[in-house]
Amino acid sequence: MIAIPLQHILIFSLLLFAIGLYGALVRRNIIGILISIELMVNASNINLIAFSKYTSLSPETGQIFALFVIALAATAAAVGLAIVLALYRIRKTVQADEVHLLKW
Amino acid sequence: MENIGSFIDMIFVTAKAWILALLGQFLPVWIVVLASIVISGVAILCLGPVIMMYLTLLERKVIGRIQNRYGPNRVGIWGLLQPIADGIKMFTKEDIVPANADKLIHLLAPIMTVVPALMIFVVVPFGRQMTAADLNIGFLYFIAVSSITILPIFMASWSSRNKYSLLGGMRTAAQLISYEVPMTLAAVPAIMMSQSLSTNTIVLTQAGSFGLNWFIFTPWGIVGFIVFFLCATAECNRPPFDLPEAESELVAGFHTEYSGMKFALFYMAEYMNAFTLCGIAATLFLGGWQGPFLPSWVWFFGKTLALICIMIWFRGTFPRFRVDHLMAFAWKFLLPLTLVNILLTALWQFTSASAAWLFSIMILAAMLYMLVKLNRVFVPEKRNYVLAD
Amino acid sequence: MVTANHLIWVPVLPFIAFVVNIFFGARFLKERAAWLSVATSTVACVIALPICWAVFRGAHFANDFTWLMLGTTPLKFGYLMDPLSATLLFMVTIVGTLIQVYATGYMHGDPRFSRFFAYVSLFMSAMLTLVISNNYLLFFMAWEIMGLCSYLLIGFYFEKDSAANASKKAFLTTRVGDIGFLLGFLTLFTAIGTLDFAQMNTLLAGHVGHTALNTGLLSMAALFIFCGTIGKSAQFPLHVWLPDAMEGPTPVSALIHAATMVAAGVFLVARSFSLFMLVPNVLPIVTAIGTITAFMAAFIALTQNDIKRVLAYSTISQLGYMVTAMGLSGLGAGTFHLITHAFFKALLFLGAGSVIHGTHVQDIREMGGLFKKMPHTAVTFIIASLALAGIPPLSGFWSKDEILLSAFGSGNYLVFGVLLLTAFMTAFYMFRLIFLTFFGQARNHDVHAHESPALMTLPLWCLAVGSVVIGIPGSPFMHHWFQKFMAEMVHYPEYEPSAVVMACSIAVAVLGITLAFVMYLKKTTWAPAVAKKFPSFYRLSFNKFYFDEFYVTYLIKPFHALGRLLFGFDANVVDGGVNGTASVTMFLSGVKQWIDTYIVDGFMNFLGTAVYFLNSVTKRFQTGVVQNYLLLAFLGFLVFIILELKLT
Amino acid sequence: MAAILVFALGVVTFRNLFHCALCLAAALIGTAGIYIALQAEFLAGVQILLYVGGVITLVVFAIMLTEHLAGKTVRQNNAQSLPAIVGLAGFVTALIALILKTPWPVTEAALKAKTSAMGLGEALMGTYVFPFEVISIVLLAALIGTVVIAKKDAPEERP
Repeated sequence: MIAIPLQHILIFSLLLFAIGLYGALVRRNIIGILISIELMVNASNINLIAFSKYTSLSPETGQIFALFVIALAATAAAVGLAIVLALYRIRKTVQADEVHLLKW
Repeated sequence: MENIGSFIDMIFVTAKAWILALLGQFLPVWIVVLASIVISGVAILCLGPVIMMYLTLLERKVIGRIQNRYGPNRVGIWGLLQPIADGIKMFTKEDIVPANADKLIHLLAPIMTVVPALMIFVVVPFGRQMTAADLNIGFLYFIAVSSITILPIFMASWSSRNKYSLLGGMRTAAQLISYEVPMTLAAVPAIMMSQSLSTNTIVLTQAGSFGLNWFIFTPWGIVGFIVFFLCATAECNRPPFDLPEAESELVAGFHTEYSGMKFALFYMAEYMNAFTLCGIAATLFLGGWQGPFLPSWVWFFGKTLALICIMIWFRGTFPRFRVDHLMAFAWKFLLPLTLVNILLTALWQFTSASAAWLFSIMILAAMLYMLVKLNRVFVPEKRNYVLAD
Repeated sequence: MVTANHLIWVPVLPFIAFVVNIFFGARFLKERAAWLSVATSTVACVIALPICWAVFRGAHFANDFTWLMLGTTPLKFGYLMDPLSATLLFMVTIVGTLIQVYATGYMHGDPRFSRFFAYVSLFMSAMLTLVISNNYLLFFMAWEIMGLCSYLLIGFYFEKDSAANASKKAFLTTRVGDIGFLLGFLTLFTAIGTLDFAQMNTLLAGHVGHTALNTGLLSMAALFIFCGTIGKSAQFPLHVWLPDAMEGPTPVSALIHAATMVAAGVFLVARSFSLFMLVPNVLPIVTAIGTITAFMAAFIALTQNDIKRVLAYSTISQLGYMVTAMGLSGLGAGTFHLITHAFFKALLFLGAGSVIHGTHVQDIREMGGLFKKMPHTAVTFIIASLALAGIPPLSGFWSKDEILLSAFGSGNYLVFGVLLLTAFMTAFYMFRLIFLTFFGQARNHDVHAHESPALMTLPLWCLAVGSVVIGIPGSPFMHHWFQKFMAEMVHYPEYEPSAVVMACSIAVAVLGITLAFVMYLKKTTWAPAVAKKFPSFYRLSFNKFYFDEFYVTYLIKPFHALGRLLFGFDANVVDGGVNGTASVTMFLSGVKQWIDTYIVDGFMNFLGTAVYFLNSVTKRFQTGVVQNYLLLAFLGFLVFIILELKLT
Repeated sequence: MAAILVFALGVVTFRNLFHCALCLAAALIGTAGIYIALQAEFLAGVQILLYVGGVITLVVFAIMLTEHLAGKTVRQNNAQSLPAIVGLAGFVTALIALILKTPWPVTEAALKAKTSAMGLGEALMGTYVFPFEVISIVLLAALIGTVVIAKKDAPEERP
């Protein structure tokens, strides 16, 4: 009754993940990085649900973990943005490559 | 006699069924299904604007009475055609777009505002068997969709490059996020008791005994209802929670830069949200369309309009909050109260009635006392305001 | 309707009051703390009385749950409502509530008001637990908590050194007895394998006569348990703490050190009565201790001048009475006296407290002629004293008469005589106290006495009524109903009431009163004359038989000496060794330092420079830009994936 | 799906961060649609509620607080986009190959299995109660931490 075969969903989520990763790699703005990370998280969520839907007898399992992931992603976003704000307050910048104190 | 009553009760349903039957005579099934969807959709799409128009009229009338005026009474008898006139005016007005605004988003925002407001109508049970789509996650759907309404406001406030709009957007974000939490939590007891997220089931569980089974007639019910209603008032940015569009502080908040039909769309969305929120409040706690004697949809609209009148009455009565008070109220008062309320509901579920009443009243009293004690607003002797440079 | 299941609330309610007061009292409740405590104990009383009544009507409740398993034998906690505990419950709830009401007036305006009531509530809950407990362990826990409360409350005015010391003294002294008690019931457990009172009674009742049980062990257990009694209810060698305990606030003295806690010791004996009945050779010891205590305390009380100390010694001597009664296997008599004594002694203490509250002095030589100034206090005080002196038909007469009777009937004429003498002295010193305090003319004119508020006099009157009527159930009017009631629980010998005994006791009481009247109102010159006439006796009594001095000389001094000795050893020998080692170490470390600086450090510095050169190369990778790291990590991961795919 | 991908690309390529955020919102809503297609309605609801309602709002918030209104466009990408693209290409190809190669144990029974919000709740309170508790603690910690970090002069910043 489900039209989409599993492989398509997997590939789709893979692409989504790749795009997110690309964003996380090349974005200069820290907020941009966070956004991209949210994308990646979503991709993984799709996988969780898809697998639990297609292969497991109790689809709750995957959904619950997707639920946890969503919650944690929200948390991460909140904390990360708070950190970004603090950073902005101190350094007046949100560009990731302008914050490189952690080198020699 | 009662079959007439039932006929009036089911009049819309029967009408739809009749139309479908008619189509079924000479059309394939899938078209009939499509048609049923279309009919419901069209019904809602008409309902929304009409409701909005007459709510504006109602509000202006009631506010007028509160302020000892007549309100609109020139166009048509009792000014009944006033909304039409307004509509025409809105359409014919010039649509101004700021010079360096973010054109696309500035255009999208008003449209995007109306969409969720209309989408919510889907799960509102207008009467017996009159829920457009009885989703089994109806309430969650409602919360989710109404949470989307933040986005267009953001778009509006951001795209029209204007500091008042931006401030309005900020405030909206803070306020909506803050008040979503207690609103959801305040609705949880009703869901717990009816053990379903479907709005229809929630209404059905409150059936019987001349409306005494409405959730509002229980301690947790009354608390939940009050909190939910307050949060609803805040959610659709109505006074006394109308900081996002506080005339006296930010010109008109996030829709400062809008005019003509776009502005009208924002207005429409706001009123439709007010309607749906009141409808959901009635559904959750006032037993939705349940009620003796009268047809179900009359009951529903009666309750909803009553709630809306209370909202208007708020607007006529209360002064506006200060931002920090607003936040403190949400996070320090409503949130703990709702949490305790949920515990209370569990208690209610698992204890005998009399004891439950006793405990609930005691706990609630204690909680309110503590909250009021702890929320005493600290007023320093001398405030010195630092001017922004 | 109250049922036995509500009994559990009786101790719990005061405990709630304790928790609330101790945590929120100082901050939020302040003066309202008192009302919380009073309310809880009142409710406890209301719950308890119907149950007691049911028990008096012959009912019998017991309920328990397994707390833990000792090997195979379960250790059950629960409550046991038999005649004994019912009586005690009745007494404790009523007296406790009244005293707390009194205390709200007495402690008014005290900086640590709420804390006081927190402690009192804790004590109440402990005492009630002890009363209704059904096994030794629970009993012992409550017992210890009471000890703690007594410590806290005696030292309530801990700014005063005397109070602090007194509390320490009380705690340590009773501790001696408590250890005995602990050993006692552990021994009992090894002997009969249960700690449950009811089981113990049945078990032992079965074995009266033939000795299937190890009597030696049992008698040892009985002795140890009796140590507990000696400590808690201030019997002969360990009585020294009670007089000093009077440093605490007066309601505390009334509640803890007159009515309830000290009586707990006697209650303990009554609880283990079947045990004492079983082992033959312990009861004489009990009797002896009791009699000695009674006599000695009364003798000391003759010459004390502090109003509360007199009462304290009188308490000790009355406790001696009870213990004697127990020793003479007069369970009914002992318990009966315990109840009556609780009422009138609490009344006496409250009266004394009211006097102190009104005059702000405690030395009776400074009082006098207070009768007109504080009539309520005086009248109630006199009623209580008559009861204590044993004037019929007041309660004290009946109970004391019972004890004398059991002494007379069991044929211990020596004990009987001593007790009579004690009764005489009791009457004498009580009325010496009264005449010096309330009659005659005021000796110290800067004492401006005034009557206490109604909040304090009301409990006085309630207790006065109590101490008048409470004796009736044990009197011939009700055909010694009380004794029979007790006998239902554990059987013990009863004696026919004899007119001789009654006559003797009345006679000595009247004699004592008249003598006091003569010596302290009419011929005031006699008292010093007597003191001169028998200086040795006088000094002996005035210095309390030199008990404290004795303990100081033979227990505390040696400990101090030992401490000094050890300290000297420590200072000279040990420290000497330590210092020697230290100096040697110093020298060695000098050598080591040289090696460190020139060899080890040299090497280290060399390494450091080498590493520095190296890292000046490697640090290029550390750009500090997070995303570079991310990229590197990702590429590495990619490499792994590729390899993996190649391998499969 | 394609739309979602387009929006996702928008997320990573747009210069104006606000547009990125909006694209993200669109992508997330689309994902919710996919959840519905996978018969995880509850999760779809939660997705919209939490992401679009919460996270996006926060993000936009941060953007508004940090960006300058007049959208002066700074260079948004750093130097390593080329290696990233190359690596990602390899990554994607490899994994697609892997996905297509693997025989997935798709069972009809699994496809038949239905889920309901109630079942979800029972599982959450039953089997998975411990992770649930852990998550709650983490959330609490995050809440406090966020408030502490952002305390200075942005008191509205809340998760």
